[in-house]
Amino acid sequence: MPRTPIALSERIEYLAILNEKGQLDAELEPDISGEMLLRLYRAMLVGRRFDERLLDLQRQGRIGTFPPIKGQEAAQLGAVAHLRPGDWMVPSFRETAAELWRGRTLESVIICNNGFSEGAVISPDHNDLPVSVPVGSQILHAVGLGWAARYRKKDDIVMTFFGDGATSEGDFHEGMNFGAVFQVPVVFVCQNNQWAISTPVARQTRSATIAQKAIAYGIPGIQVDGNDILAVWAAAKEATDRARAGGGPTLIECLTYRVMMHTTADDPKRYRTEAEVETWRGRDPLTRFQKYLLDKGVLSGHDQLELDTEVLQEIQRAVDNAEKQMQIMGNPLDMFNHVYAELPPYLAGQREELARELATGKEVPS
Amino acid sequence: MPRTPIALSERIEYLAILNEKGQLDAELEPDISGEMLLRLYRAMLVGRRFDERLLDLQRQGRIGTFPPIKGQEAAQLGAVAHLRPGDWMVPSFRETAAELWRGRTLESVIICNNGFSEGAVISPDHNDLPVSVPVGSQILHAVGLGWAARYRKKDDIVMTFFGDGATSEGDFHEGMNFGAVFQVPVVFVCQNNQWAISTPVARQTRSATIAQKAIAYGIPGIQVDGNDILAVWAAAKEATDRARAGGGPTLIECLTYRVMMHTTADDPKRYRTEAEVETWRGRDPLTRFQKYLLDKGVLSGHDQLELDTEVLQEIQRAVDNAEKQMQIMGNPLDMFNHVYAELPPYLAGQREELARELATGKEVPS
Amino acid sequence: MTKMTMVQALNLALKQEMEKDDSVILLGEDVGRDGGVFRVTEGLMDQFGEQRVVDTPLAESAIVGMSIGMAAYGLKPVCEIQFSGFSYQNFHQIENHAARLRQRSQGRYPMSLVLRAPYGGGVRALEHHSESREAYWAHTPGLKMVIPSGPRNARALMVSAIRDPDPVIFYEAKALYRAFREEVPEEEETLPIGRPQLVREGKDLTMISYGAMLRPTLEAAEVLRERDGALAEVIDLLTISPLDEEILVKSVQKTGRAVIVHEAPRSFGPGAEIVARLMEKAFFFLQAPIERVAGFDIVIPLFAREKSYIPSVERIVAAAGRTLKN
Amino acid sequence: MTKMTMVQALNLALKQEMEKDDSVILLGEDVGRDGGVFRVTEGLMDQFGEQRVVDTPLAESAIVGMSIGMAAYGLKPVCEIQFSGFSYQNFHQIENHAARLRQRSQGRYPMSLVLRAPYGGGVRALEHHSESREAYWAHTPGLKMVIPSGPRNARALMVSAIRDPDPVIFYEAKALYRAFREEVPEEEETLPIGRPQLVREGKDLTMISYGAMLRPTLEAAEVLRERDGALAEVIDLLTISPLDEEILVKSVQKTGRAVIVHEAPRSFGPGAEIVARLMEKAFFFLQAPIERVAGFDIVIPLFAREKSYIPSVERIVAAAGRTLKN
Ligand SMILES: Cc1ncc(C[n+]2csc(CCOP(=O)(O)OP(=O)(O)O)c2C)c(N)n1
Ligand SMILES: Cc1ncc(C[n+]2csc(CCOP(=O)(O)OP(=O)(O)O)c2C)c(N)n1
Ligand SMILES: [Mg+2]
Ligand SMILES: [Mg+2]
Repeated sequence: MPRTPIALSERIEYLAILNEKGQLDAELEPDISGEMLLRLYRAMLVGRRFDERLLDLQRQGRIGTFPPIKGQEAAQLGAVAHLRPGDWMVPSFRETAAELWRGRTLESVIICNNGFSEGAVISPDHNDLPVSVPVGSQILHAVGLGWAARYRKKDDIVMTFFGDGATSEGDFHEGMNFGAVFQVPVVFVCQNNQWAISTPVARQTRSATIAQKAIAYGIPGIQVDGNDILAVWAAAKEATDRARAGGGPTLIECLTYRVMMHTTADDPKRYRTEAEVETWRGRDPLTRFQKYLLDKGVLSGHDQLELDTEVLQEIQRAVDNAEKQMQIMGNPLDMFNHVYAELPPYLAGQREELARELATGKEVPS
Repeated sequence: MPRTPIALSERIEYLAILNEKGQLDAELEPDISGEMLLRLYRAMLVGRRFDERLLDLQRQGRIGTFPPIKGQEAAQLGAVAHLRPGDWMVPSFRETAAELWRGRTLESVIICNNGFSEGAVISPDHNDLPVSVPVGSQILHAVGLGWAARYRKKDDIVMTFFGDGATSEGDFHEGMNFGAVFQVPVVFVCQNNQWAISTPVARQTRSATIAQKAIAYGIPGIQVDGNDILAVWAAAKEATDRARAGGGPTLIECLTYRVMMHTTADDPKRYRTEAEVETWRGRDPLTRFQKYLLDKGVLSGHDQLELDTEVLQEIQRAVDNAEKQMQIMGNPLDMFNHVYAELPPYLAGQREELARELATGKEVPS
Repeated sequence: MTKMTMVQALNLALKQEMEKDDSVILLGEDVGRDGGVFRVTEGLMDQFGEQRVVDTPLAESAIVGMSIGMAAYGLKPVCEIQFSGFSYQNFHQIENHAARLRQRSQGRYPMSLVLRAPYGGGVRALEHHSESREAYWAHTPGLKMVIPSGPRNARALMVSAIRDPDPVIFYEAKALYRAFREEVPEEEETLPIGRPQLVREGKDLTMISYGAMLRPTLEAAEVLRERDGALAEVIDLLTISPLDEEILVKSVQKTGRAVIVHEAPRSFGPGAEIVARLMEKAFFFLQAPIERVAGFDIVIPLFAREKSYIPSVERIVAAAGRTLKN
Repeated sequence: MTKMTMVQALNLALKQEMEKDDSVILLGEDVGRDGGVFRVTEGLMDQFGEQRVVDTPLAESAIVGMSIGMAAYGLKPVCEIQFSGFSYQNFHQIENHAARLRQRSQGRYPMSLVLRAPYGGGVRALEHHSESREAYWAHTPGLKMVIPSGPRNARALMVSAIRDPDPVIFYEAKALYRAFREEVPEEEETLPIGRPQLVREGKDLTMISYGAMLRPTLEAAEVLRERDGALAEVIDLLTISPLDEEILVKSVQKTGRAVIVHEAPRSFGPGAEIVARLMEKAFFFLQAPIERVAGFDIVIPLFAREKSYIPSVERIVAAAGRTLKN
């Protein structure tokens, strides 16, 4: 009965395929069709340009606070690309690229970011949950959805996203634990973008990786270069296949970086150096993937230019569209919608109060 | 950039010293003074006999519901024995033996279990928190206490207890994480007694051990035979020394067993087999330690008998005492004590209402 | 009809709804093998299997968060929180999501979810096992807050709660679980959520209560009749929120006097809202200040002193007496 | 005296108390390096170091639970929850422990703990960033619930809260953070917790409010004077709970009429308790039903429609007008 080392059944690995310069580790190259490669590239491009445009709109006061995603496109798209429409994506709040992949319209994003809940619509042919602001809370919903899918004997799977900061919340722990115990078909994707507002990941947790937290739950965990869409793709393929085959959940840690501010209300200069940001700019997932596609001959310089214009036009149309829609939106009475399936009497009375107030043009009765 | 295994800096080990038959692994035998060995034995005995007596009292309706500790004496005492009075013990609700070690009186336990909050007193020369019923919640208080001790540059340390069930709560996770990030002088002791009411530990978590959860936080974790007081002692010594030396927290998993019902309101026959309980009865920590002490010559058959009588008498005196005290306890107005440092006016009014009601002997004004 | 305790009646409701609808799933700590610490779910795992009666690990936020996911998928989870004193561990899941997911998804996802929890004192329980804090949920838009007062309405309300498209917090008074039996019909019975019931007619005074406090309130009404000849009308809220004040208002318009009885702390408690509603709609009929008989604004004491904390028949009668004197 | 925003005034209070008493410790998400997302703790880490201004990992229950341990040790933690909408993650730590540890330890351990959280709407914020749910805390025995209405009283109340031996939930209206400046004296100033303030004298009507709603209430009072010649008395609660009704009762005994204004949902909200207190103590002076002007019983909408949700001057004037007509 001496001190015996306990052998762990979980192995934690690191995976990278396309390096910072866009050079390929050919042995590990996943088999992705040319069509899919181009879809992914376009989606990254839309994610990037739309993010930039949202920032302009915010600075011009045409939308409210929003969280930029720049630099995290590969982590999102490499993962979400494995979902079928009937699967469930359960986002946090910084997954715009993934949401757009899942059929959310650019318009709806703008509308939502401008304070209209009408923007919080989910693409009718996709089974996703809306953006979730309370950090980590959505992880549990993913577990419930996965449980339900299995109960209904469907092969739907669930993918949920969260940040490095989220791993400190109790809900992360409870979600991972329930997910593991019930062996639900869920892929837990952590976008470790190194920061939670002003808190660096080293202060968020003392563990060397997020991936190794999987050991606490007895499930597989893997860390990937999250700016390398091939690595994310490969890890997510394994995890989604496992989930669909009834093999239970996986934790994927995507090492990436929040290149921009936390939200447009934040000023990252207060807490991190420009040098750090520069380093990570050098690891940009989009240019890296571009180089790979050019090298591979899937994309030509000409295609690239054409795509750029096309994407910018698409975004412009969406902005115009959204702004037009918002002009006719805004009946304050709509805020009583969807609170309950049916308005209870006292609340119906409150709605009438507001209706009367609006009708009298805020006239003050004397 | 291939798939690289990630090397973990944490090693998880298992420790046992005194086997089920009370046989010693002499190489690992910790150096404990004869006096301390006897103190520990006596404390185990008091813990055991008092628990049995409480059960009688409960069955006779002389106290309310309570959680028996039988079988977990070694896990508690081997750990808590390393604390100095000025240290902090932060119990869950099933640490009566540890509480008594820390100077809590038998009387106060009886009084508390009979529904008088006056029983929730902490020994004046020990710095402990009262029993905490909300599972896992106390772990965070331990972290705060440890943080405060370090801030005050004291070498006080903190030891907190919780069950296997508690490890599923978000508060366990948040506490371990904060403890690790802030490197507080806290020893986290999990009494893995195999059950959380009717839930077996295998359904509580998919990880093979509780100890390996330490890896998620980047801190040392160890699993010990919790019915072997020497193993618990050795592991706790290492952990308390580390904490006191500024080396941060440790997670100790004590493998033990809840031999009795969860609380006196529970009927374990509904969910577990008598055979399982029998197996564990065979691993009793008290008889095992007794054999060791007899073998070692620290205890004689005669001492043993004498001690038995002494302990039973002590318990009887405490029961008599407590019942006497409770007869003069019970001014309902006391329930207004300690809610605030000073009673606010409206609440003072409520106290007066009750006083008037009591004064009129519940006469109904007509 | 069989005479049933509230535990049995609730069990019947769950069983029958589960038989009818395979989207009804029970989950919680010890609800399966053990049948729940109060035995409300007894026998259901045997009948429906581990897929429909799910013993979960010990984590309230997860139980509720998982239920939210199940409800979004279209199931009808009925989750148990072992004691309402531990439902604060999942407060954020209820406030941030259960109460809002319908709204947050613009009506896309239903949230047919029942959270069952035993509440209230009177059973010599441990610390944190006796609170009555329904006002937290009642103040949360998007939720429904239901508290039955006996076996028969508990069964009917549970059936309605399970079928309700919105999240229902369903508090069960521990003190009532086995306190008395009532005839409960085998055939289906429902009660509308959001509708209080007149349970005793009167003309001199309106008494409003719910849950475990209904019986002492009724007893008090009887004392008033016998002793003073005063006829109290008694209303059982059943649904705390959304509160429908119509029947309360009508009654007070008739009697001009009201006493509200609950175990919850008085300040900012459910009684305050009832006073405010009656103020809004029946002010000109009021002949005396409305009285609140409630728990004190203190931590509910351990059980040795609980009796002085929880409203007694005497305390209710005394309040009614004051009201009637004006 | 310098003219300060509420953010600056709160910063001053924290700074001065930290200078005086090394047991005062700040902790929370982004309170250190970043100075807090609203900059209330700006510069304090530079001045006091990382040991006294502690950036924590992202976990609200841990922030509060750790603060409870610190307070039991004798420190005076002032913890920040980034938005009150995320204080439900720590609800159980507050309800189960902060509000009770003094009582649970028979007076052995103090619980001098301040939980700061921005609350309320009006700043075009994200979902879950605009709620006003002070009633949850107000209904919890053992807590104090404080909401200042401007820079000067925010500073004074924060000092008092830090020195208070009991746990104080301190809500800061985001809408007030930079809305206006007030003279704030450099020298120490405190305000008693538990004491509302008469901020405008009148005789025809009592208006009761607090936090961000105080200013529109005062504006409404001015409109009433100008337009109708009606003189409204205005009371600023400052402390929501424990609620001291004395000054409210005196005022209503004089005016016979009252309007209560808050952002929180109307049902089971703070206004209900005020109505109930006035019912208890001033019923026979009331000449008209008390009006509540409050948030609707719905999820507070995203910011595009917030203006119709939050009580406006017009809405307050209208309610006052109805009250005065009776
Ligand atoms: C429960 C909760 N606490 C605090 C916040 C405020 N907040 C929003 S995002 C954020 C940081 C999140 O960090 P991380 O999880 O790493 O995600 P990232 O922002 O990097 O994408 C914080 C503290 C919140 N939204 N929810
Ligand atoms: C937050 C919370 N949830 C539920 C309960 C009810 N409860 C009391 S003890 C217990 C099981 C605890 O199991 P474990 O942590 O293993 O401790 P043990 O009882 O085995 O000592 C449960 C579910 C509680 N007290 N607190
Ligand atoms: Mg992050
Ligand atoms: Mg256990």
